[in-house]
Order: sequence, then structure tokens, then C-alpha cells
Amino acid sequence: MTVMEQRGAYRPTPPPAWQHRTDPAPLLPDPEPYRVLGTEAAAKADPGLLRRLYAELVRGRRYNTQATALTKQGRLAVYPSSTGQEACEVAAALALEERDWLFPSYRDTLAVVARGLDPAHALTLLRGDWHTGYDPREHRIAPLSTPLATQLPHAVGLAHAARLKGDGVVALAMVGDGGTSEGDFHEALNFAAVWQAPVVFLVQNNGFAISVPLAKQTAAPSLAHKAVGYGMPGRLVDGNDAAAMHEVLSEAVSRARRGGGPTLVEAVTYRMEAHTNADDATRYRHDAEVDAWRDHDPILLLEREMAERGLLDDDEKRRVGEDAEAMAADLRTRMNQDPVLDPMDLFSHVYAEQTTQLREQAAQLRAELEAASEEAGEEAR
Amino acid sequence: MTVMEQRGAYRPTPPPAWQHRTDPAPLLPDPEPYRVLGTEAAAKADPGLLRRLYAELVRGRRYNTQATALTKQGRLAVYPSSTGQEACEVAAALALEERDWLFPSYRDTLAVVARGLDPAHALTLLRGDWHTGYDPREHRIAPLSTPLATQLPHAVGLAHAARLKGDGVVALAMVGDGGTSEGDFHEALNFAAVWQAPVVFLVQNNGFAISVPLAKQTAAPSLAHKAVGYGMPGRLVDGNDAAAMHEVLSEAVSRARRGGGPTLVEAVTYRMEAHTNADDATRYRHDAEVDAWRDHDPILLLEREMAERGLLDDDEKRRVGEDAEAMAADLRTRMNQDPVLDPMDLFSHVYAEQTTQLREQAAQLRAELEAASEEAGEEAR
Amino acid sequence: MTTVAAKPATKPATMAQALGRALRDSMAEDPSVHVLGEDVGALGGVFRVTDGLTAEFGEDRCTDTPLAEAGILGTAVGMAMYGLRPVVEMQFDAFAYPAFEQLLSHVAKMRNRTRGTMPLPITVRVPYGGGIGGVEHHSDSSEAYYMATPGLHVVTPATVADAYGLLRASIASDDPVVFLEPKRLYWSKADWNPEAPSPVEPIGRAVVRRPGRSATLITYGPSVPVCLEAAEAARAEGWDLEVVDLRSLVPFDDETVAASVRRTGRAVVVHESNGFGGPGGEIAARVTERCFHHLEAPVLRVAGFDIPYPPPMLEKHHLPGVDRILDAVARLQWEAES
Amino acid sequence: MTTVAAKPATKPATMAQALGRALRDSMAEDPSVHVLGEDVGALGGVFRVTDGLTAEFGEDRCTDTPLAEAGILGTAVGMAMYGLRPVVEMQFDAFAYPAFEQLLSHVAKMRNRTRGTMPLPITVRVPYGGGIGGVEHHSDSSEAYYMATPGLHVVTPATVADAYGLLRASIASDDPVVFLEPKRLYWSKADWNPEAPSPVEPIGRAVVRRPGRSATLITYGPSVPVCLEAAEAARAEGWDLEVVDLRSLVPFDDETVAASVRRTGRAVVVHESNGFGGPGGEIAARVTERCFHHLEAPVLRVAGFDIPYPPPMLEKHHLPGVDRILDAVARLQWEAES
Ligand SMILES: Cc1ncc(C[n+]2csc(CCOP(=O)(O)OP(=O)(O)O)c2C)c(N)n1
Ligand SMILES: Cc1ncc(C[n+]2csc(CCOP(=O)(O)OP(=O)(O)O)c2C)c(N)n1
Ligand SMILES: [Mg+2]
Ligand SMILES: [Mg+2]
Repeated sequence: MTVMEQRGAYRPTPPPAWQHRTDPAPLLPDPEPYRVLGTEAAAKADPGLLRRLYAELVRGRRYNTQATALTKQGRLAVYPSSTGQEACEVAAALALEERDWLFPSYRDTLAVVARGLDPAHALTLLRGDWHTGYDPREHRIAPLSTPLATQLPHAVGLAHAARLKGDGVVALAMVGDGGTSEGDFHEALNFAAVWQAPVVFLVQNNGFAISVPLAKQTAAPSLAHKAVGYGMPGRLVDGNDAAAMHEVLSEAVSRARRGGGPTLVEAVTYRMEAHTNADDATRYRHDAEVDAWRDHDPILLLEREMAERGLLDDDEKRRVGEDAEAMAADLRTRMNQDPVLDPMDLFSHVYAEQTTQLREQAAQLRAELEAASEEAGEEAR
Repeated sequence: MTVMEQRGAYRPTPPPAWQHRTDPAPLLPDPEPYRVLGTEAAAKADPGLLRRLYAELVRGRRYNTQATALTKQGRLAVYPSSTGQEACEVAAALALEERDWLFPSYRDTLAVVARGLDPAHALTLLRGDWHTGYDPREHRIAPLSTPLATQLPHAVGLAHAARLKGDGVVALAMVGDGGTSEGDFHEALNFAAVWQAPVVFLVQNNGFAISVPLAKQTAAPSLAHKAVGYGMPGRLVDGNDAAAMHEVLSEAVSRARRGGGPTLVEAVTYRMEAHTNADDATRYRHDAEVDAWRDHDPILLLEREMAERGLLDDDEKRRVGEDAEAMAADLRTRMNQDPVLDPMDLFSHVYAEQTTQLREQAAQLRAELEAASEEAGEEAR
Repeated sequence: MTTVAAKPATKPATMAQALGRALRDSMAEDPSVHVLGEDVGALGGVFRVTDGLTAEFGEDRCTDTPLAEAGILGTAVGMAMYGLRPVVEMQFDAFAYPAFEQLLSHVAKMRNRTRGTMPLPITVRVPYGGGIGGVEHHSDSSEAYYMATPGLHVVTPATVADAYGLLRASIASDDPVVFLEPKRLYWSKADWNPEAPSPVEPIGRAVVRRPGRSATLITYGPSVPVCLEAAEAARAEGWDLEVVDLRSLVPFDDETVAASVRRTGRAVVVHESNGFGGPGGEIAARVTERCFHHLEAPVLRVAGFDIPYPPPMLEKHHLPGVDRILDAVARLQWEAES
Repeated sequence: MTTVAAKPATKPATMAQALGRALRDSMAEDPSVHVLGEDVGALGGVFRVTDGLTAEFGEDRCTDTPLAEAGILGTAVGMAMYGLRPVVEMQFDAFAYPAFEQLLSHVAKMRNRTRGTMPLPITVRVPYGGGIGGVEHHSDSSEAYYMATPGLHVVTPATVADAYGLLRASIASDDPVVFLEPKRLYWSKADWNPEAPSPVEPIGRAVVRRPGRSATLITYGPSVPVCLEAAEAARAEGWDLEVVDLRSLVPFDDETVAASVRRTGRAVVVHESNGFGGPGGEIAARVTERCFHHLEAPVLRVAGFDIPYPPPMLEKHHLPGVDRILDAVARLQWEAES
């Protein structure tokens, strides 16, 4: 019996404004993270894609270990490693076309490299010679974002501009589980859904925000459940399953490209290393928890699948390993050279045109540097 | 077949971290706004409560019209009327016990009055003689919040402190549909759920944020659907049905008091007047839309129900009307008196102790005022 | 109050109208200019500055956003990254605060952090200041925050003609501009020809609004008319005050200001913003650095008190008025006292 | 570098340790003191200032919050409304920006808007400044924003003893205090007895760290040790420099500062924050207002350049160092030039 039929004389109508805007059911994530490797779905996966993913994962892992080593040698100011999260990083890069845009967070150097950026240029920020080591427009990669979640509205605005232009460009923005608590996450997802912007939000839920575990970050059934509150679909994926990640992100990207609007993807993964080289993870988690994830390593999962299907022989493994080593060796060599820096650059990019004040200050620094080098010269004589 | 059984040799486990934290199903709102008046549920409603609600609605409506009239006479700087939303305002106040706290937004003067504050003191902010006209601690009413949604984290913090104290106090915080787009809304709800704070969030979805209609504010199935993303229940209510509002809010309050954590309540209602007396609603909406809501007026709905049940005779109606008139007359008289203001108050409450700088500035103003009154005195002579 | 000479077709226009016209002309000239904010569409903004833009250019060019200031400015950053020129409206000064992280950490820094490859030509319009009887949070003078943030330009008009010219220049700038609109001058009027509007003013040039020889009043935005009034009143006391309208706080026109103070030897900085930590400190300090040996007295400041903005019925006591300015002028040590 | 006299039980302690001890002692003394922030629990904060507090007082007293600065400060407001004394940790200066609306529109105003009935005894700890090789957004000097906001106290220690004393006093204050911790002094050491810590300093008193007669260096926080070093170096040039450590920017100790400058007749303000719109303008202006006829030269400023904070490898060029301070002292018109 509907409310209209319940009463005799007095039958009020529902509030005039009441009408369903969106059916919530299809927006809700499945209860379990989506997986491909080790399931029947894996049979459908393209062998070429799996090989490509494998090579990138191995290269990515090697990149992570090399960069961490560089922090020990004082060659990087800091490095937030994505070891254990390579499937997310690589899939994010590979799901995009060249014309698309990537909005990485500060941990996502690897996604930037997997997208094709010179591995050394991706490290400029963390090395400390400048804030961003590449031209974002040339590579369609936004600067690595340190203030958490602030890059998400940028991705939405860019995707909105692309939609207005009608050029089929999609933006993919990355954020951590901790970052979802920021107001910018909320505002970005809301704008994206209202504007039906072609943007994909990838949350890497790696269990921690520095020392804070997920349970102190949210009480939600999953982070993907946030999507329905904006009117966009939420997908839950095993973030260590490269094939699942690639499939789900590619679907979300083409949905956005087709005009279907934004998607929120939560990748369940784990940060195997400390937060950065400067962090001491023993203060807040047990080795046993880390160990439990070792058997769910993204490279291992893919290797097992490929082995089972005969897609990976020892030759291929060796070749992939050697390529990764070559990349690491080259990176090491280049990062061991001191960058040539011009202090006067401090004043070159603040404004399109230097203000009088900056010209005066630049002159001051120039004079100081000249005096110092004269002094040094005199001392040398 | 579970994923564990799907494959032969290689059977990966799901990601170790994966475990359901909360069952989403009970957190999702019903598809239709909950209603009592005109349905079978109304039979269970307490006649005393309905009478009380009726008297408050009538008084509230009269308060709204009187306050709007005062703006025309220049006695108020501005008034954002809640005409049409009285059921929400009144139910919010009545759902709370005396020890509980109310966190009103700038539109919720009426809830403040229904909670028992002197009708004139509630208007201090809008009259312009000071920012807040009452001692929040004495009345357990936070200042009317102008910056939208900023009061929500305050309510959460206060409720959290109450929970730590274990004194059973609950906070109820009010916000508009537009305010749900702010980052503070998101952060407040997330903190509340993580902390299981005894707080109830009441969103009055009145269709507009000044001129911006709900469809430009959100693409969600409903605002109540946001709750699941925080891990709290979301309830959808007919905001013009005073009995339904009272029931749902009371339930949420006692759930919070029992330690059950926060609830998000969306009340579907409509702003019958312009945004404030300074606004021109004809610029962004048609009279037809407003007219469609006239038959769904909160007083009308309650009156019809009570009439059907024989709970409201002409005597009672008259008496309620007269009480409301008396309140309005008293308010008019008092608001027509010029408040006595002391300009030196400007310096009295900035800090617990006046800084040297403020003492100097206070002395300056005092000297100016004395000079001015001397001048005036001389002129008078 | 305006420098535009009357032409045959001029008629009285308000500052709000001139700002609206500047938006319209910028949008008509350059399809990459987009306006976004709360209520900028059908309503035309709460101050009606964007009136008619959606009707003329459509919702995609002048867009009512969800109610979230960080989101508005943050999406504007993304739009600018894609080559658009967003003009963002913040509804009131205090409602720009939620967007501060986007402004400080991204808008102000993006060009620099990308070595100039990613400029952000964003204009952030902020109605600011008091004197309109607004309830709390509607009358803040927030210019000190913007001035303290390298990478931003900070511009504020005081006349109808400048409102047009400076807003056009701000939108045309390849750098982010915080464009501060003095609320209580929105309805100020001047003769002005919308069909042949005043030429676009370059950003960064102060202007002498009234020449004088006794002392310089250095001011901007809402305090410019007050200073002009004070200068008129000062004639009765025998003072011939010069009034400099800064127009742009960043970049700062040291040359014009210092030249004036060197001429007059005395200066008072006047603004509504709180005195302590407000723009006046910076201005007084840099004038003193540059004109020390020309100064007959310390540069004084007449500013709002160091208090939260008062409620409407008390705001007149807070705002720098003619008398308070004249009191300060009187303290400029007219007889040798050292 | 510390004023505490060596006692038998003293041993070297870092500023971070003294701050941690101040939190601990405040919490032990007053059960209404609660610490909250990102990673303040098991980790002990990224600078380890809150180390051990959760272990000693439990998670309800020292709480790891979700990652949302406006939420942290906003909930702290509610906790303070209920009678608690929250001490909030912002992880880095630039990550306090998302909380600006809460800080400016509520924390700073609540006492005033409620006519004193609802004070907010909140301490907001903000690690600030550079010199630690941090990547972008980790080295901002944001004190100008706080100074420009009436209703806040702004306090910053420069010594181990003051770190303890001023933080205790800030937590005990019934008003909100923005407590700025100079990042690069976290590891600075001094002999200090944690069992009998230095007495609690009152907020609002500057201190002469080094007496001198030639000129006054006015400074605070991270620049205090640099100024002391400069003063040592200046002896070689024949200058005997006085160094005033402000300790509190709000309230400002006009008396101590003006007394020093009246004695020396010359002054330089030194800070890391950008010069333009930075604290130095206010300080120079008010010193000049008060000491004009004692000044032999304009008050000069040595500050960070007007640029976004540089990347680690270039920050040394930005930070005011000994040479730059001595250059400024040399420009204080030692021969009569007027
Ligand atoms: C706005 C902001 N607040 C605080 C920080 C300091 N911080 C850097 S990383 C981090 C934790 C991030 O956690 P999460 O989002 O889960 O990403 P993950 O580190 O796990 O990749 C914090 C708190 C920051 N960078 N930005
Ligand atoms: C942070 C902030 N931004 C903007 C405003 C200006 N403003 C006042 S009311 C309003 C609309 C509010 O809409 P809604 O939340 O739906 O509440 P309603 O007015 O319908 O009660 C706006 C934009 C504000 N007060 N605070
Ligand atoms: Mg994480
Ligand atoms: Mg509304």
C-alpha cells in the first residue's frame, strides 16, 4: 500500500520536490575487491598487456629501491617509496592515452615515470634542486602534489575544461587513503559529479597515513562507498592485482571519455616500506602485518599467473631484470652528479615580469654572490 | 564458487587487509522521505506532542513574519526567514533535552527561539548591536554560524568531549543543502563517525542555496546517501511533516545518547520566502514552484491531521494564534526601542586581558567620544 | 572622484556596473575567459556584478558552482592549467578563507614551481571591507593576507573608471590577481561611457588623486574617498594634503609614493584594515626606508582598530573617518619638536 | 643561548624535548588539556614533540585524528566550548592553511562575538620556517597571517628554556595562541633540568638576549641565533650590537623594543619571512612611530626575499645570514649623511 492509499479523507502528497535523481544501486561498490589474477577473469587478459605490466612492475620496484638508496647517499632530500603499490602506480599510467592528464600525489613518482617521464626529471622535487622537474603541459602531468588532496580539484577543473572543449581528454587523479579525509577530496568529487567531468579518482588505500591506520581515518564500509554520496560509481579493486587495476581504471577512463562522468576507484594495497626514508615504521606497526602482505606482492601475483599460463620464461624474466638494472644504473650515475644551479633563478619565475622589488632583491643577491666569489678568488690566490 | 576455489595450483588470498568494517545496508536511507502525518504511523503519535508542535509551528511562523516586518522598518540589518521550514526548526529544538547542545546555522533563529531563548536576544546578530545575543554556555546554544558548515566540526568536538566525560550530552547541528558542499561538512561527518561522537547532523534541504538549485549543488541520489561514505546511518524525512521530523530526530538523538554514534538526517523542505529580505527570488525561480509547496505547508499538514483526529478545535486554534500574536507584539515593542550601546565594548572582549595596544586604542576612542560630546554640548548651549 | 573626462555619451554608472562591464568586455573579447562562483548566474551575484553574463554567454562561460570556495578556486586552477582564464568570485571577504590553501600553496606558487611553464592567469574577485552594515564575517579587510603572499598581484580600485580598467588588466594578466572590490563603493557613481570605457590601466601604478604640498595621505580602495574628503576639510586648517591612491598593493609603486613624500615631507597611511600587521606597517616602513631624510615626522597610520570587525551599529567607531585622519595630520609635528 | 643558569641536575636537552616536556607537564597538571593532530600518537609526531604522551595519558588525551586540518581545529573549537584545553599540532606551516577559516572566523573571534562568555583556550602549534632542507610547502614562514588576525596571540620561542616556559604559558592562557615552533631549532640544545624546568614565562615580554650600544637587532624565533652570531661577528667591525628576542609577536612588547632603540639610535629587524607584507614592516613602522627623534637612520629590514620558499639546494641564498645582517648594519648611516 502506498502512502497515497493509506488514509481516508486526508491524503497528502509527498513533498513536491521529491524525485529520484539517480539510482543509488549501480553506484555502490561490490562488497569484495575486484580481482583478476588467480580468477577465471584472468583467462581473458591479453598476454601482451600482462607482459607489459610485468616489465613495468619490475622496473618500478627497481626504481623504488634505487631512489631509496639515493636518500642514504644524500642524493635525495627525501623519498616516499611506493614499494608494494607498484600495480596501482603502473596501472594508473598505462590506463591513460597520451593526450590524457595525470595528477599525481607526492608518493606517485613511479606513475610519472611509468607514463614516460625521464626517471631523473621525476626526482627533481625530491632531490631539491627545484620544485618540479618537468613542463606539466608538455607531458600532461601535473606537479607532484605535496599538500594532500589539493590536486583533486585541479584535475576536475582541467577535465571540465576539456569537456567544454569536447576534445575527449580525460584526467586521472591520485590520492591516498589519508587524503580522502581532507575537505578538498569532498569538494573535488562533488564538483566532478555535478559537472559530469571526465575524471577518474584513484585512491590508493595502503592502510596508513604516515602512522595513522585506516581505522582511525574512516569508519566507512569502504572508501569506495563515498562515491554514492556524490552520485558517481565507486569501484573497489585489489590494488596489488595489476590486471584488475588496469581493467578497472581503463573502464573508468573510457567511461569518462564517452561522457559517462567521473568514477571513484579504491585500490586496496599496502605500503611495504616506512612512510619515507625519514620515518620509523616500527613505532606504529608490527613486522607480522607487513609480512602478511609479502605473499600478496603485486609482482609475485602477476608472476604466478603468467607462469601458470606459460607467459613468462626465464629468458624474459632475465631480460626484464636487466632492463630495470640498466635504468637504475643510469639513474644512479646521473643523480650522483651535482646539479648546476643558478641562484638567480629564485627571482625568474615568480611573476611573468619581475616587479621593481624583485629586481632590487635580485641585484642584491647578485652583488653578494659576486663579492663572495671575489673573496673566494682572493683566498685562492 | 568463491575466489578461493576458482583456480588450480595458484590460489591467491584476498588482500590481507580486506575485512568488512561496517555493513553498508542499514546505513542507506529509504528511497522515499519518511512521513507520519497522513499515514498510518500518525495514529501512534502522542496527541500532546502534536499539540505542542502545532503551537510552536504557529508561533514560529508568526516569528518569521514579524522579523521580516522588522527588516522593512529598518529594525533588523537582515533576516533570513525560515517560513515553510518551521517543522524542521521546531523539531530540532524539541528533540533535545535541556542539557543537550544546539548548533544553529545563520537561518536557524527559530530553532533557537523554540529551544527557549528570549525571542529578542535571538535577533541580536541580525539587528546589529552585537554578534551574539546570548551566553552560549548558559543556553547550550552555539552562536548562529554565518560561515557555512563551519559549526559542524564544533558540534563534533563538543559531542566528543561530552562522550569522553560520559555525561550523556548530545549535540545537534544544523546546516543547509548548500552547506553540504563545503569541506567542513565532510571533515565533520568523518570525525564524528571515527570518534563515534554523540552528534546528529540535520540538513535542511530547502531546494536552494541563495539562487543555486539543488541540482547544481549535488548529483547524489539524496543528501542522506552521503552518510554511508562515513559509516553512519542516513535518514531521509519529509521536512514539512513535524511529527516525522520529531520522531526521526528524537530517535537519532537517543541513539547518540546510547553510544550508537552519529546520524545524518536530510529533511526535504522548501524555502517559501526569498533567501533574505535583501534577495530577489524572482530572478531564479518561478512562482509556480513556490505555489506547488503551499499545499504541503507544515502547519497545514499538521492542522489537517489534527482535525481528522479531533485534536484541534477552534478554541485551541484561537488561543494558539493569540499567544503567537502576543509574542510578536512584545517582540515588536522591544525591537522598536533603540539598544543602548557602549562603543568601548569594542575593546572589552578581544582578549581576556587588554593588550597595551588595545588600551592605547581604547583611550583614543574614548578621547574622540568625549571631544565629540563636548562639541555637541557646546552646540546645544 | 574619477579621472575620466566627461564625454558626450557619458552617464552616471556605479562601480558595480563598471565591473560588470569589464567582465562582459573581457568575455566578449577572449573566449577563454570564464566566470565562476556562487550565485553568479541567474542571480547575477549578490552584488549584481555578474548580472546578465549567463544570459549573454551561457552557463558554461558564467557558471553557478556548488557552495565550496576551495573547490571553486581549485577547479579554476585546473581550468587555467588547460588554457582558460578563470575569473572567480568570492561572495564576501571572509568566505575566501576556505580557499586560502589553494591560493597560497598553488595559485601563488604554480608559475614558480614549474619554472614558468605553467602560469595561472586567474583573477580572484573579493568584495572586501566594511561600512555596509553587514553582520559579522561580511566586512573583513583581508588585504594583509594577500600582500604577504609572493606570487600574487593585489589590486583594488577606488573609482568607477579604475574598476573597469584595473579589472580588464587583471583578467588580461598572465599572473594570478587578487582583485579586491571595496564593497561600500559598489554603489558609488561617476559619469562614464560604457560604450567607450576608460582605457585599461596598467597594474602597478599608483596615482595622485589630489595634489598637495603639506603632507601625503597614502591610501587605497574604500579609504580613497574618505581621504579626499579629509583633504578638503584640511584646507580649513591650512593644510594642503596630497592624496595618493595606490591602486595596486602588489606590485607596489615605490616611485610615485616616495616622490610624493619627498615633496611633502610628511605622510599618513590610511586604511580600514586592522592597523597591527596590516598593510600600513609595510607602507610606512618602505616609505621611511626611502625618504628618511626628507621626513619631518614619522609616517603615521590611521587604520581600523586591532579588533574583530564590529557589529553594524558600532562600525562607524572603527572605520577611519575624516576626523581621525585630521587628528593624525595634526600630530605630524608641524612645529619643530625634536 | 639560554638564560637558565646551570644547576647540578641539568643536562643537554633539545628544544623538541623541552616542548614535549611542556606538553607532558601541562597534561599532568590539568586533566582538561588534550593534544590532537596528525601522527601525534604512537609516532610521537613527525618531529617527536609528542613522544610518549599517548603512552602516558592514553589515546583520549593525545589523539591521532583523521587527516584534515580544518577538522582538527574545528573539533578543537567544540572541545574548548565544552571546557577542555585543546593543544592542536599542525604538521607543517603550509598544512595549517586548510584550517585558516576556522582560525580566522571562529578561533580568533569567539570570545569577542560572545561578549567574553565563550573564551577558547586553544593552543595551535605550528612548526614554521626553513633551513631544514624540506621540499616545497615544508618551510613557509606564515607568521604575518597570524599577526594580522586580531584575537590571536602569536608566540615563538628561540631557546630551549623559552620553548618550555612559553608553551606552558600558552596552554595556560585563556585565549587562543598560535605557537610557532622554529623547525630548525628543534634540535638545538641547551643545558636544562627537566625535573626543575625553567619558570613559566609570561606571554608578551620581549627579552634582550645580548646587550649592546651601537644598534639593535630586533628578531624572533629561528633568526635569534643568527643575530647573536652576527653580533659576535660585528665586534670585529667595531659594532656593539644589542639583540632583542621578541618571543611574542602578539601582544607586542613595545616598551622593551622602544627602550632598546632609544638607547642605540639604530635598528635592523631580522626575520626569515618574506620582507614585503611580513612582520618587519609592522615592527619597523611602530619602532619609528615611537623613536623617530632618536633614530640616526631608518629602521632597516633583513628578511627573506619576496619569493615562494626556495627548493632545498637554494634555500641558503634566501635565508637571512650573518653577512646580510652585517651589510644592513653597515647601511645604518654611521657617518652623518643627511
Ligand atoms: C594538507 C596536508 N596535511 C598534512 C600533510 C603531511 N603529510 C604528508 S604525507 C601524509 C600522510 C598521507 O597519507 P595518505 O594520504 O594515506 O598517503 P600515503 O602517504 O599513504 O601515500 C601527511 C599527513 C600534507 N602533506 N598535506
Ligand atoms: C563559507 C561561506 N560561503 C558563502 C557564504 C554566503 N552564503 C550565505 S547563505 C548562502 C547559501 C546557503 O545555502 P544553504 O546551505 O542551502 O542554506 P539556506 O540558505 O538554504 O538555509 C551563501 C552562499 C557563507 N555564509 N559562508
Ligand atoms: Mg595511505
Ligand atoms: Mg538551502
